[in-house]
Amino acid sequence: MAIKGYIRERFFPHIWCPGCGHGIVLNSLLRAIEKLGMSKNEIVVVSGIGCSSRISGYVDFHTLHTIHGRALAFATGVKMSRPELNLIVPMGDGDALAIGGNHFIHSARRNIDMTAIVMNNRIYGMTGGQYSPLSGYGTLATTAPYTNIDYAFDTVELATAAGASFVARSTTYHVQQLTKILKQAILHEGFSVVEVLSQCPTYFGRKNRKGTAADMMEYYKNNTTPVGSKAKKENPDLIERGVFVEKEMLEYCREYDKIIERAMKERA
Amino acid sequence: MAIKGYIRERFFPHIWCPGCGHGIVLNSLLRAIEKLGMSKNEIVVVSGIGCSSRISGYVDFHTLHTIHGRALAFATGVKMSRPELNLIVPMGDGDALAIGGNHFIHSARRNIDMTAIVMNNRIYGMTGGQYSPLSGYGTLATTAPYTNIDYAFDTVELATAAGASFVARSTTYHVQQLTKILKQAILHEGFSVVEVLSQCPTYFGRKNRKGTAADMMEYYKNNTTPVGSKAKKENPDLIERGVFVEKEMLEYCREYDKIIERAMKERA
Amino acid sequence: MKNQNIKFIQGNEACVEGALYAGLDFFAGYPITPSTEIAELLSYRLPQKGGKFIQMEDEIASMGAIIGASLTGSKVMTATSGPGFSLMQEALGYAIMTEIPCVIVNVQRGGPSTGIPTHVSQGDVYQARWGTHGDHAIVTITASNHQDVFQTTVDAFNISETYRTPVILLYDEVVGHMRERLVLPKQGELPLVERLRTSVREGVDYHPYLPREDGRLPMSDFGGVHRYNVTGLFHDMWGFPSDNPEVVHDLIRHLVDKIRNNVNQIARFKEYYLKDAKCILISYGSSARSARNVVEYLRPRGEKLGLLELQTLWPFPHDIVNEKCVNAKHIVVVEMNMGQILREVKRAVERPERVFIANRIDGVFITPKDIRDILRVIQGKGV
Amino acid sequence: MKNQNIKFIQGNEACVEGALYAGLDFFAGYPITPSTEIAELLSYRLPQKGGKFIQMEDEIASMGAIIGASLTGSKVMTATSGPGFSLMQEALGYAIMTEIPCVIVNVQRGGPSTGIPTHVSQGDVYQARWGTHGDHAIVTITASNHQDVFQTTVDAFNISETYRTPVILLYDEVVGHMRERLVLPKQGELPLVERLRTSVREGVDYHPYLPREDGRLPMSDFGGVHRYNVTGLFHDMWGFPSDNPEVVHDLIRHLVDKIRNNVNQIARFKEYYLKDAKCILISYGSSARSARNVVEYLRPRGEKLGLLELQTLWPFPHDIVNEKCVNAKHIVVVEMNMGQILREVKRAVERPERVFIANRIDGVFITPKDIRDILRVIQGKGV
Amino acid sequence: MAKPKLKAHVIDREWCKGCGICVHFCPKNVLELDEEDKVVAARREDCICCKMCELRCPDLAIEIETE
Amino acid sequence: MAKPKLKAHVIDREWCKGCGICVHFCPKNVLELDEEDKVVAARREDCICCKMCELRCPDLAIEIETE
Amino acid sequence: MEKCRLVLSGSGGQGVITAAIILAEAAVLYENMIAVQSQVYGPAARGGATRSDVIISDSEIHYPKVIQPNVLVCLTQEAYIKFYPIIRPGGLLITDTRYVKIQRKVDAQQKELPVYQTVMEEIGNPIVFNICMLGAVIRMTDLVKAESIMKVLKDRIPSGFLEMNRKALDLGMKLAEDVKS
Amino acid sequence: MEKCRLVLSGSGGQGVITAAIILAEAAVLYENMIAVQSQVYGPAARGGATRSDVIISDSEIHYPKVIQPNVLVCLTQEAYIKFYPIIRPGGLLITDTRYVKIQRKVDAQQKELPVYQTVMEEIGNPIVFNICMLGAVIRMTDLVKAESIMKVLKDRIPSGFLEMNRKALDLGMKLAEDVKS
Ligand SMILES: Cc1ncc(C[n+]2csc(CCOP(=O)(O)OP(=O)(O)O)c2C)c(N)n1
Ligand SMILES: Cc1ncc(C[n+]2csc(CCOP(=O)(O)OP(=O)(O)O)c2C)c(N)n1
Ligand code: SF4
Ligand code: SF4
Ligand code: SF4
Ligand code: SF4
Repeated sequence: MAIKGYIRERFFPHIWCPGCGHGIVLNSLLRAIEKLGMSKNEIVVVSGIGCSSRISGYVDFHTLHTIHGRALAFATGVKMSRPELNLIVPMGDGDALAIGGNHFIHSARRNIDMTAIVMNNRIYGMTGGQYSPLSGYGTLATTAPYTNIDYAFDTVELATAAGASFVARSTTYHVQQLTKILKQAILHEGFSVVEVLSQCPTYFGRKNRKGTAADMMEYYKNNTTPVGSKAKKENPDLIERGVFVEKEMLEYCREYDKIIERAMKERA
Repeated sequence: MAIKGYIRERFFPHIWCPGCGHGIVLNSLLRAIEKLGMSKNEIVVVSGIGCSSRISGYVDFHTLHTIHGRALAFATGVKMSRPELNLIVPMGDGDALAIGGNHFIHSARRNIDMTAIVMNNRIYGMTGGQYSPLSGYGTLATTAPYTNIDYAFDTVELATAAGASFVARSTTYHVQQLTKILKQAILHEGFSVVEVLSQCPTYFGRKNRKGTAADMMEYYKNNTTPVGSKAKKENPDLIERGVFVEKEMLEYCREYDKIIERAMKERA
Repeated sequence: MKNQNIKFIQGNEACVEGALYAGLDFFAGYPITPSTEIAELLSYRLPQKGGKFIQMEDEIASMGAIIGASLTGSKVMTATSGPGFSLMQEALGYAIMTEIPCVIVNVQRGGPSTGIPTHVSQGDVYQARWGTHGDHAIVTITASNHQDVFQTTVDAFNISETYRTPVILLYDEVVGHMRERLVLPKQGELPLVERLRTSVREGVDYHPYLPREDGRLPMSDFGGVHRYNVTGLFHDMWGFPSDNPEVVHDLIRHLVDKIRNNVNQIARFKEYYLKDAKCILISYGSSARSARNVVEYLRPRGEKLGLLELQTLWPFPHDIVNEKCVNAKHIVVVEMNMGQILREVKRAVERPERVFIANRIDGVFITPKDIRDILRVIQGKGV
Repeated sequence: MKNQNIKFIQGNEACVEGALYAGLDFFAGYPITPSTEIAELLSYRLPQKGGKFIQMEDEIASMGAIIGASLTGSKVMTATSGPGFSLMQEALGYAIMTEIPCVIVNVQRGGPSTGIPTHVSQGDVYQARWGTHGDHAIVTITASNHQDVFQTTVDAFNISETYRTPVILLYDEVVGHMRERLVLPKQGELPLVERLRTSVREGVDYHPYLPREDGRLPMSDFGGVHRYNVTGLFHDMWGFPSDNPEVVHDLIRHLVDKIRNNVNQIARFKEYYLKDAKCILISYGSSARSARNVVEYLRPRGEKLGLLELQTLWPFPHDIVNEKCVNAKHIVVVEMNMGQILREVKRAVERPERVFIANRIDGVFITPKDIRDILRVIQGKGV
Repeated sequence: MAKPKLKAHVIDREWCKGCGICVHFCPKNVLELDEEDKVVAARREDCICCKMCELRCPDLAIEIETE
Repeated sequence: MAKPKLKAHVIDREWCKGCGICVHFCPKNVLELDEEDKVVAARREDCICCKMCELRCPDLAIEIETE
Repeated sequence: MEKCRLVLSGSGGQGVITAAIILAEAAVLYENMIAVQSQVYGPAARGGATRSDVIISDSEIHYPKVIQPNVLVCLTQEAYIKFYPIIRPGGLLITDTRYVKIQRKVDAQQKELPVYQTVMEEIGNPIVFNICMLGAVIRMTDLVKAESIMKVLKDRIPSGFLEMNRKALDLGMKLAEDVKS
Repeated sequence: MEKCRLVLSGSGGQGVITAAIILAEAAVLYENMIAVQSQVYGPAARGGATRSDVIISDSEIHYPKVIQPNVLVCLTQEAYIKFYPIIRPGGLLITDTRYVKIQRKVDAQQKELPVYQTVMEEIGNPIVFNICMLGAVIRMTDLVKAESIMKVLKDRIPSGFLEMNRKALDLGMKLAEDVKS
């Protein structure tokens, strides 16, 4: 099916600003799903609140637009009662890691089968440009007029430490890699985290003089490198892209099925 | 001052069960403070809710017994407005890492100067023995009658990934090491995490047939090893003890003081 | 010989029995005294019937999980007490807005804040009605003994499915923890309302938020043949966000009226000796037991005393209460708070100056003597 | 020439000016429309005076942080809107129980749930009163123009310090976002209530929870010379947990009575043309602007119309409202919800059948025409 | 497989927001924005059908149709 | 420094809950629980004043006094 | 029958609450009487004196707590001191000789039974202490039959332990007879 | 004076909201009049047609929104289509020739000004488009003096840009004169 077959065209053009990286994530995600040849009815997209979370309204799947930061908790309920469904949970960096941080690490710990996409634009877009836990030290935001003194999480390290069995990172510039990674993440059985370095030209870009959307993507082009590349050794400031973790681990819903078996046996 | 000088004797004997590890943590903490020769007025102890959190009522410092999981958030307010105070935040494993997980990782990320003590008995004691995010796969609890399928966090890894600048682990058996580590943690400027493997003979012990409190401590004696010991290489199942992370990083309150300087200059 | 259908259990266990009888499939919760036994027992019982139990990281996540599960067609429940109930308020509003059936049990303990966790109280009555932000309506039910706990739990699921609304089961520590007899009804003995599923076939345009003539909203299991959108924003009949004033107005009216206009159908209550009662006690939950004791004690002693035991607290059955009380000289609300149902009774009856309160707010279960002493004072008899 | 004390700003900025005037030292918050400007401006202004701003990971943490900071002697505030306000309810109860002064701003938007985030509503009035679990009392204030926003913000800090209670500033999107003139009072022009600190000297036994004869509770800055315990459990005069029924009873009564008994001291309101008014509009917040417009429009046209603008919503000034309304033929509550203050007015006045509502619940700011149209119907004049 | 031959740049002027991403990253500089800030294939003959514009467009507004 | 000489095992029978931790871990097996489940120094002469009982007691109920 | 109001008290580990539940359950399930059982919760209950109330009757029980027990069992000194003042004058007050030193002034029929001692001597396992005490109680009050207690135990404990419990129950009943006569 | 009700509309980047604020602020701070400004928020405002309302008066303003403007400025076609129906019959409707094709049927004095074109030709920087438009508005309505606008700008923008803005303002006023006469 052409990717337009996966969207709700009547709502386009979407509400995102010109050049918003979230649109590129949408673009990539649709292509990944198309390549996987999945049917619309087997996909559930659960999102929270934020510009990024509006993505759920645009895709023609089962879409659950929840409350800020809690998407993964809702998704857990959906997945546990319908394990055959494929859960995709796109979240903004604030949604996933500020207010939603606890659900993020606990979902990872349980290794419940779903794909969490962190659309990281390093800012709160929807509310107009406040700093997020991924903005990083020294950045400017409407609530950090004297520059931000908060350190940023490393999404990859946090997800890994919390127990996610698939952890990857890409950017809105590297759309082909992104599509490929999203495919792997969706196929992976267990909790997968894909961080996408995205751009908010309207707020993060303007506040931090990062130029146009294209300029911000240029930055990702020039300041990232494949995982374990030697470029990284020469220049530690480079951000690594690619798959960081991919391991076989018992998946939560399957484990629970065993519990049910045991419980029913005991009973009989 | 003798350690009894640091407690509120009128509330003893305390409410903890016979053999509860929390009492040993109290014992060690008092000795650490005594060795540091700190005055009672410079210490603020903030706790949440749980058996462990009752510790705040027994020590003769400024004590703030808050709500479940939020101790670090309250402590952040205290510390920011009175940076000269020493903040100690003892929490149960559920308090710190179930409902409190988000505040835990964000406090670590900010590297705000306080000492978080995770009194890890792998169970919810106060509510009577439900599993916690540190119980671990295969354990029994009142809410895991068919054994627990949740994986456990590794507190040390999680704290490290979140950005804590001091991360250590000890046990209620290794009281001398524990006291030493608590001293270091309190002296460290930045966010320090000390996980103490503690015992709840009443619930975790009983449910999981771990024997008496002494037996549970024997277990810690026999199944832990100093960080990086080669015993670990030979037997990967051993739990490492000691200081895992100790690094110099800009501390949050000091950073904020610089913000104030800048703001005042700009204004003048 | 032992009757397999008779059990001697705690109120919390009776609630579990009721939930399982009603067809509970999924429970997500976070332990808290005095509700924890509900989670503990369900972690054991649910998988035995192929259902699922999960202990989440907190109460917010628990609400999220049950809402998600309900959307796929499961009957869901969570259980908590005051502090957890406060945390659930945001997600509760989401369930109200999206009209997703779910049952929330709040076994009340003493508040505010951590309060007295192991002592009884009925202090969350108003929070159950107004705890979440924005205009809304909600159903809240309670009970005073295990047979009624079972029955009202079943009712809760039925009402939740019928009106597609969260229902709050507002029990209290005394009922939750005490043990007494429960006679299990046979399957089929109590009517069960199953999820009303859409009859719209695959491919035909399904409107998840277009009520039928009878006001009911047929559902399509999430993940099924109909793909639609669910959002906590105001939304149109397709479930898509809208700030069109007409859409907003109609939705909020629908959400509130579907409950308000059915106040009498939702009303559950019991009455004792009301016909000729000069003085009527109005009570609910465990305090109704003490009130009942007082009535049974004073009737034989010649006092024209009656008891109206409320089970449905919200929507408050104003007309019913008013009508029952027309001839009473004194109306005394017996509760363990500072007068929450008292407020409603005063709003409900004519001549509110007839309405008094006999309460206790110190964590101690109100005794018949407490009530009798206050009664005498109200009746002008003095101590 | 420009007068430095005149500003043309948003209501949210007026709130910030008021808070700084009142001596705000510490703000912790989490962004949410339509309150975000408060946080943004304070992140810039607070450090300029040596104060501190922190953006926390969520609203729960924000409440925790301001409570902790207040305990050390700081004047503190947070700001949010519906969804965040729901999340704050548990910690709000803690501040009530521990009697720690703090100011919580809720700039209301359309609910329930995510609702209509950028549109106006006044739907959180009852939640402000009853949102947290357990019996309790709370102060809630609002305003309709920037001068009053400034004034009520200062009041909020004063009341919070005087009674050692959280105070809710319940503004709305229209007032928060519109820009109009604010004339800054000079320092000293408005009285400020500073933290009442204990006079007990070091070493002498200090009782953090033993009220003085006048009912006020002197505080010792946390981290100072007096070490004591603070807990959300019921506690004795030293702040240590107690489930002694007498202690519990006295504490809950103290918490509620200190507010209830001072309802008239806490009451803030404004009145226009009430003396001879046959029809009285009662309104608050932005809707009071439309109501005022109606009064000013119809008076010259011969209608005996008056306006009672409420600023203090909780504790609700029943006696004042009743007294102001004795001679009115019609009383019309103008608000943007389904009748929350309407409920209170009906409870307050004699002959509640005189009370009507003119409201709007579709996210659109109520217009003078909306009110005039409804008025005619109420007066039996028809459309 | 033979390299694809361009049929058309299918551009949805309603959806295009003129962000310029496709223009910026087009390896052959085929695209530009017109006075209404909508993308146009100014030098379509140079197009090598790499489809990078299509893959990177945040608005799904441009597609490369090949024969 | 000369090794410390024992003065007394100071035991608070009110605080001791008889958990047996000190008894179990005493390297010289000095301690035991009496019939009331309170700790007693049954073999005080063997005590080497290592104070491990004191450091591990969850109830701050035992102290080693040295001269 | 008149309502019988019992309070069983002691310390955490002694199993008084289990005993109370077993007693009430036996009455309800096997002698179709009405019974209500409740207990004190919270940290207070963990250390210190625990208490469990049981009311047994043939008619509905509304108020479920016991204010003035006519049967009071105290298995620790602390419990005795705390609860003897509430017993109904002339009521039955059972204590264990090992744990409780009784006071003469108490207006009640005080029965001191060497329950613990007997259990240790005859069975050697303190785990059935509470069942033995229960035997004494039912023998003295004739509230429920021993068989009913055993039926309840059958549903609750591994069959391997039934024998020991039966023995403890009988011992308790025997102790009661001795003091009775 | 009679209340003057203005609605300035256009698309996100054009700075109509800033213009509205500057106008109202000038009236309040430098000509001590009463003014209220409000605007539409939300995603709707980001894409699509933004709108800002200004009321200027010498007496108190209670109801702060504009239902029927007597001055309407539309800087995009979308805004024009959306808002021309609300203008007060006979009111002043200002549009930019580049962005708006006006419709004859509208009952208002429609003034089409080549604001954008002029700015680009004379100044070459679209950033002052809104100020130029503002110049036209104040010249046509005589609501506030150009000096007052400049004073507001002084407090808002780096002094380096003042000159350019002054020029834009004058150009706007000039454009207004041309159509006036
Ligand atoms: C409980 C709650 N708090 C705050 C908000 C306001 N809010 C909406 S989205 C958002 C953050 C958006 O940032 P992010 O998640 O990074 O997504 P983005 O908009 O940048 O794509 C916030 C704070 C809310 N809706 N609910
Ligand atoms: C909001 C809220 N939810 C739940 C509870 C109930 N509760 C109290 S303590 C606790 C967990 C205790 O476990 P842990 O933190 O590990 O400490 P421990 O008791 O084991 O020392 C829980 C769930 C509560 N008090 N508040
Ligand atoms: S504000 Fe930022 S994140 Fe939101 S749509 Fe615009 S560019 Fe994207
Ligand atoms: S229940 Fe466990 S954690 Fe709590 S006091 Fe007893 S032993 Fe300690
Ligand atoms: S990338 Fe898309 S939206 Fe941007 S200019 Fe090209 S076609 Fe238009
Ligand atoms: S460790 Fe302490 S509490 Fe335990 S037995 Fe020894 S002295 Fe008693």
